[in-house]
Amino acid sequence: MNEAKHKNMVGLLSSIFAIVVGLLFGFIVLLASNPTQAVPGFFTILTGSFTHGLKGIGQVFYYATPIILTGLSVGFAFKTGLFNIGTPGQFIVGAFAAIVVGIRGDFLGSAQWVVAVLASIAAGALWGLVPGVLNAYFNVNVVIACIMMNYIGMYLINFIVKGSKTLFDSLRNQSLSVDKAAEIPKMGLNLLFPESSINGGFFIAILAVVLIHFILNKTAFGFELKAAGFNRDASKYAGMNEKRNIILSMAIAGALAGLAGGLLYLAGSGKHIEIVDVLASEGFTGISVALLGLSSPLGILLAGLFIAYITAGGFYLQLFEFSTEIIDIIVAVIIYFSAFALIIKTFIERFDKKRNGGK
Amino acid sequence: SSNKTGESTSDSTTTETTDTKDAAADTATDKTAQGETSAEGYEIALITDIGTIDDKSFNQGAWEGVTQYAKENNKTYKYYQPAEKTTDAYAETIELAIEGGAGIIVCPGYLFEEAVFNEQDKNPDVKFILLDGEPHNADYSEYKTSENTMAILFQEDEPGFLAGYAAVKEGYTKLGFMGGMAVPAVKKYGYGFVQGAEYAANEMGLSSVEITYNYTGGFEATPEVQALAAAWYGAGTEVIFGCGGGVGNSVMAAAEANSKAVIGVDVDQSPESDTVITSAMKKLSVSVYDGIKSIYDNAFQGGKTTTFSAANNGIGLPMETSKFTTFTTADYDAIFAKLAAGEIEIKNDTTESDAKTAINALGLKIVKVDVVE
Amino acid sequence: MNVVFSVFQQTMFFTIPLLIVALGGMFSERSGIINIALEGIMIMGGFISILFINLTQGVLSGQLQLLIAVVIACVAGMLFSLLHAFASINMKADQTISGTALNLFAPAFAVFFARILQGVQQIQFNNTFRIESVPVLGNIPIIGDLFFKNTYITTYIGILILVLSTIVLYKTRFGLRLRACGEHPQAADSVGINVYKMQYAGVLISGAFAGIGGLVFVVPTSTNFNASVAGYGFLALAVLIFGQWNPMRILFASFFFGLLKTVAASYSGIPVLAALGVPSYIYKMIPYITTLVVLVFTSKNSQAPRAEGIPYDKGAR
Amino acid sequence: MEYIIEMLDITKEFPGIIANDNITLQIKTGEIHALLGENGAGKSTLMSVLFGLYQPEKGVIKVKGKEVKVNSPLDANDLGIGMVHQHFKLVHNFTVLQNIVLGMETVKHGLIEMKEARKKVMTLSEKYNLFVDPDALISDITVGMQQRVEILKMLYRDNEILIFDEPTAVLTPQEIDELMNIMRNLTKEGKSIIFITHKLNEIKAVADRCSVLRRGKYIGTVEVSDTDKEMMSEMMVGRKVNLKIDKKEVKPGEVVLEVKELSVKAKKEGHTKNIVNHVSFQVRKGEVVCIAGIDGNGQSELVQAITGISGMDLGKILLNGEDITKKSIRYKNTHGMSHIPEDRHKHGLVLDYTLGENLVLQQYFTPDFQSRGFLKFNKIDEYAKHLIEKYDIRSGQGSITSARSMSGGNQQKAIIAREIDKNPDVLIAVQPTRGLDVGAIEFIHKQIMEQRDNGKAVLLISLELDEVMNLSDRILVIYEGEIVADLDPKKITIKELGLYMAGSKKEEVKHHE
Ligand SMILES: Nc1ncnc2c1ncn2[C@@H]1O[C@H](COP(=O)(O)OP(=O)(O)OP(=O)(O)O)[C@@H](O)[C@H]1O
Ligand SMILES: Nc1ncnc2c1ncn2[C@@H]1O[C@H](COP(=O)(O)OP(=O)(O)OP(=O)(O)O)[C@@H](O)[C@H]1O
Ligand SMILES: [Mg+2]
Ligand SMILES: [Mg+2]
Repeated sequence: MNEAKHKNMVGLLSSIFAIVVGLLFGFIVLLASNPTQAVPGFFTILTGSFTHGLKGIGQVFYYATPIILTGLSVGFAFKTGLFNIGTPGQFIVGAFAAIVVGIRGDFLGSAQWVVAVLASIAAGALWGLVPGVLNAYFNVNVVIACIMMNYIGMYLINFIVKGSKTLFDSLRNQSLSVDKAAEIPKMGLNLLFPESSINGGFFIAILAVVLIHFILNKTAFGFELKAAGFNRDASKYAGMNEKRNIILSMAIAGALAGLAGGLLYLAGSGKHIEIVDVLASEGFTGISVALLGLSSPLGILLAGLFIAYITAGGFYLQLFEFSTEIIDIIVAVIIYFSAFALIIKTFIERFDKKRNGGK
Repeated sequence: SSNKTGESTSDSTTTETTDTKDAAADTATDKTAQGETSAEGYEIALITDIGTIDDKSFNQGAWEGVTQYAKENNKTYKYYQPAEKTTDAYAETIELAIEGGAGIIVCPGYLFEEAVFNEQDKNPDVKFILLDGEPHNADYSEYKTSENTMAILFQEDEPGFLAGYAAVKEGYTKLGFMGGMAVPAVKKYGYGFVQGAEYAANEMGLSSVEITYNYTGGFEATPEVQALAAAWYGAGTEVIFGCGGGVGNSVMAAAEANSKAVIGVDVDQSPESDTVITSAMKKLSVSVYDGIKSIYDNAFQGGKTTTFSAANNGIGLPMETSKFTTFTTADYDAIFAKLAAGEIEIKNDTTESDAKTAINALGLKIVKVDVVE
Repeated sequence: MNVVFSVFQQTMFFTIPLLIVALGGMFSERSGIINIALEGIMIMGGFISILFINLTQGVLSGQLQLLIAVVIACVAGMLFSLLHAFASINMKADQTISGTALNLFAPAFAVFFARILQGVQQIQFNNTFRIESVPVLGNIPIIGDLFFKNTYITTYIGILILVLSTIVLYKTRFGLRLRACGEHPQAADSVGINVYKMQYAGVLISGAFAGIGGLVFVVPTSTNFNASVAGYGFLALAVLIFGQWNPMRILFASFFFGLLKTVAASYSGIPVLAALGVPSYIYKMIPYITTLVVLVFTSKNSQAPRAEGIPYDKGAR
Repeated sequence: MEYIIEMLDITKEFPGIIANDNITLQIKTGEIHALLGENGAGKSTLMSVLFGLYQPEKGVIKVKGKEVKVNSPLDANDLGIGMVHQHFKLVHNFTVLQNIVLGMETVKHGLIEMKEARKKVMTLSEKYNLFVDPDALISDITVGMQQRVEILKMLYRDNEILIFDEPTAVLTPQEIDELMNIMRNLTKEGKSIIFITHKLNEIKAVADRCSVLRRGKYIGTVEVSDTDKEMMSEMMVGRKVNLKIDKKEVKPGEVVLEVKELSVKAKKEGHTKNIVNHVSFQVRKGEVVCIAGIDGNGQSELVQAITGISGMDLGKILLNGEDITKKSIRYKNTHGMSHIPEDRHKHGLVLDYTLGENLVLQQYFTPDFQSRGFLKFNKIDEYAKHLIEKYDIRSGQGSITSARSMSGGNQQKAIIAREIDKNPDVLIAVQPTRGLDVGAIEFIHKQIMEQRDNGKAVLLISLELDEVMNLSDRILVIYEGEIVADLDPKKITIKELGLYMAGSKKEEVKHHE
């Protein structure tokens, strides 16, 4: 078997293995906590959003949109050798930039949403850029710089929003709603998936997946970034500008997470920036998505959809006597077992051997 | 309550003497806290908002009301959590509850205003009880409470007023107000609190009362809140009104460490810590209980907004568990009667977002409020 | 002076959990295994031990109860960290994967089982552990006020852990071998050291300490546990890196962070600072910004264990 | 009992390869037994089996006639077997003493007790003439000293059977001589030694007998005194090998590379002496200039400064007359400079990239392989195939093999192919044949000479004196960061060169203007 193909095969099989184990584990927990409802409950997890027709499916796409992007952010950085744990910060900063344009940019007319989306990308990029610069020029550990930037971002945004009369809804302790023109157009998706919150943001996320796929796998730029990810010294030796690459990688990763924030807060589903000192969970979910998707853009797309799907299933699970945290448990178990690629690899090798031996 | 788990967790609930007692204890004993099974689903549903079912605030109070009524009358009931904090998600959850068989849906918190506005007419057969808000559309241009919806508001400034009044009457002159997020309910508590203190100081002819005033920005118990409270106590504050879910727990932790006093909020919090001298209560669970009852009794007050205040005995301090030495029940009854009769005017406009400006607008003379931002 | 004392005492409440957890992380990373699951392990340790305190309320109280809780938190953290050890060591998995999984699992598990056990997710506890003033020692001027008043036994456990950690790491056979595994596992293997065993030990110690850290974090600062340690596990990770994997520097880093956090949280009770009128959000951001600035000047030579994060494979060349 | 160690019919497989195929090896008590074989022949694997690092699929190990199970290095140690590994197994931030006692620490009251260990180490060090500073950090000492630490590690464990896996690959001639003496001393003490090396004259110098492996198979054992080098190398590769280089006369042309007053300051605190101190030299077209010196005298830093991998503090670098001091690595790469790096895994290759990708590592952005930002994969593949054929780079799957899975020799060939095929004006080659077998060395030497003969400039940095003497037209000796001699290889002996390198001889270096 071709080596690259072999690797993909192992990856895919271990993801499937992990998902099966995770779901099985979930089922056992359901059985243990409420045997009578375990079977229909489990069935609801598996089919939840499909039983709610097109609306259910639309919701899956809607929930998947931001986590695909934060996953892409983490995964892209992974591919270039950086652990971007700064997605929560980049996400909220992106969201902030989007709502600023969304609230104050009424003069932009019908271009308002486009500018707002672009603003979120720029703000996220800026937030990713900082750890990049600190790492490239001062050797500051990316993980710790990202953690610090998360908190700085969260406090800063809360500070600004709360202090601004034009952004803050003091009756609700959250940001004001964005203008109608700043909401991302439905792009026909509302006809396809009536009553769901899905909107054009999903297309933008897909576009980002395709774009990152091309950058990583088809371009000279991606070639450089990946080289740096695998071996920083060798990339430097080969004349690649490693400092520039680190900074660009983090900026792009930040831009993706920022975009995630922008798309969610411009979705027109009634999401607002709450003035609470808590890091954005969508950012952390991105790590899970990236890991399950093996950091490859296509894998991340599928992983994002899967996690959104099963999370939706968990929502419908409330029709039974279970609390929705079971889904987090299942996802955690899936991520955990996705780390067991070794077993799968040995298994495949043994299988290959047998087959070859049989010939 | 004789159940084993009920006893072990009972500190938070069983010593309560208010009418929420049984319901609260049941919350703790019910295996899944999700209500009882029935073939047709669950008749009474509650949708949680930001916090969880044990947020020591709207969700919990409302849930206690639901549980109590359902248990007493053998109804099925259940709560649902939205997938995220958006209007769409609230609406989706309401629809899920309806799918789950709900005929009555309790929505605790102003965040549901839009969702209920949209859903009430879509589902005319379902009754909605909206707490702390009135249904309106996204840009506030249209308010509408349909016939199947009952909106309940609370006059939080009144229990806040009583707490501030009692504290100063008790002899405290250095007070603290520590709110959670600066949402209207919290603000009203705070405004009432400082005005109550002013009222008492005025009565007593005091020359100065100091209040340190802050919104922590969240409803969680955090070390930061505990540190802040400890610092206030360290700087001389004698009693802090811990006004916002988990915030109170951190304040209590600090009070215990400094042997100082705490005023609880929403429900009687005296079981949670010996430092709680009294609590500014609004009878959330009673309001929900009564609302549900009225539906089953065919006496539903749909299409209207009901306000719970001193006038209808919807707020108050739990004098039975309060640890006052100077401030007597007679004092309390007197001031309560005045409030109920509308003899005291409390300013409670929450539209101003800047805390300093808002407090200045209250026109205090004796009480000096130090707003910490 | 009172302000100084109370700020210092308060600083300890922030410092000690960070210190303990970061020291735990140090053992893991020094053995070659990155442990980003500290947050999750703290939650697990906090959950199980607070649950214990809750269930034994009325039967037990005071220091004995707290000490048993510490042991329970320690064991819970160790057991939970076994999962990370198994994935990283036996399965040679990417260590961020199982770390992330554990971080995700712990709060979900805590909520799920708290609900099953008691209906609600928050676990109440009565704090009967505070020591007003340590007998005799508390009366020493200044020192007594700083270290022996308004304190918890866990503070001393934290200091003890620091001292023991330093000795174990630098003065014992175990420490020497552990460090060798984190720097050059092949070298350790070639002199007959069982690298897998040492790495298990490292991860388990990190689990034990993080578990204790979860409890220590919650006890002084709240009266209930809500399946969260507010990101302190991640901060401990930052403290570990900031402290360059060295116990004394970790102490310094956690104290630095603890102090800044305390000042940020309580500046309004500190007259000098309160008078400045700087908005609280600025104070909230200061610890994080300062850390970044300090790191800019101190990061040139990283002391990270060389082999950390690379699964050790006996057969690899 | 004649044999102290017997390894009988040992078979060890790795996925896809039988590293040891039914090998038998017998070591007599008190002898130095050489183990010879090409790269990848299975020498290290066999020794790892003996040392307990690998478990063989088949075979028996006997020590002093008794069958034993060696499940771990601990068992090996109990049996008196010690090993100096090909890649040193030392912890860089431990002291010499800590490294020696690691795994055998004495403990008192739970704490490590170093006093006695120190005494024992000092005694051993005196007895065998193995000077070390017990408190120096490994990262601060030279490779030669590190090797002494490895030997002391074995002696400290009172091992009787000592395995040296390619100990000389990283040593200077003087150090090699020293090591040979030490080995002889050790056998005098009754110890038995297994000695792995690719250098036949070393075998001639010290070994009593020699066993040869080829492609995992045992070929035979010979008495060294009865055999000559040619025969041994034929046994090893299965064909005749030409070890002599025929060097044509080439007249050096104009200056290609000029280094002026280059200095690199010491990085560590407390050190004041420059690592590279005011170094100046020129390399002309058609000449191979070699910088010879004992490892750690600044040659690595000098090259890294010239190529731009790490910084310099003073001085100027000119390439074809153009000042490139401040230019980027990319600029140098694309303006006539090629660089075969010292560490092929750290700098030379992206091991997770394919062979093809590695072959265009410095050219992927050129119009040949890229247009509008997109890579032309078919062009890359074509080019890779061309190089693979031209330079005989062997790998499992051709251009799509991941570099990681290739053998060391072939990895090195890939780097050389890449660097030479760029057709550089100056080729800077740092230890291009380190750790390679004679076949691979022969090939690489041929490539380097071809460059010179084609009128290119070559700057060679090597620790191998044979290589230095054979290849270079001019030898610059570097000692403590300074060029201390500019020599003509035809006019000096290896011995003399060694003296310069050791710093005991110096000449005024005049610049060729
Ligand atoms: N851990 C391993 N996994 C897979 N293959 C291995 C492993 N170790 C060695 N090999 C393979 O086994 C063969 C023998 O390798 P070994 O290191 O013993 O060779 P050697 O004779 O010591 O070579 P050198 O002269 O390069 O040191 C080689 O083909 C090598 O690639
Ligand atoms: N660790 C490994 N895993 C998989 N395959 C390997 C590994 N090491 C070596 N190989 C494969 O085994 C084959 C033989 O490798 P080996 O090291 O024996 O090369 P060699 O023929 O000795 O060449 P050289 O003289 O360049 O060292 C190579 O084709 C290589 O691709
Ligand atoms: Mg080889
Ligand atoms: Mg070898």
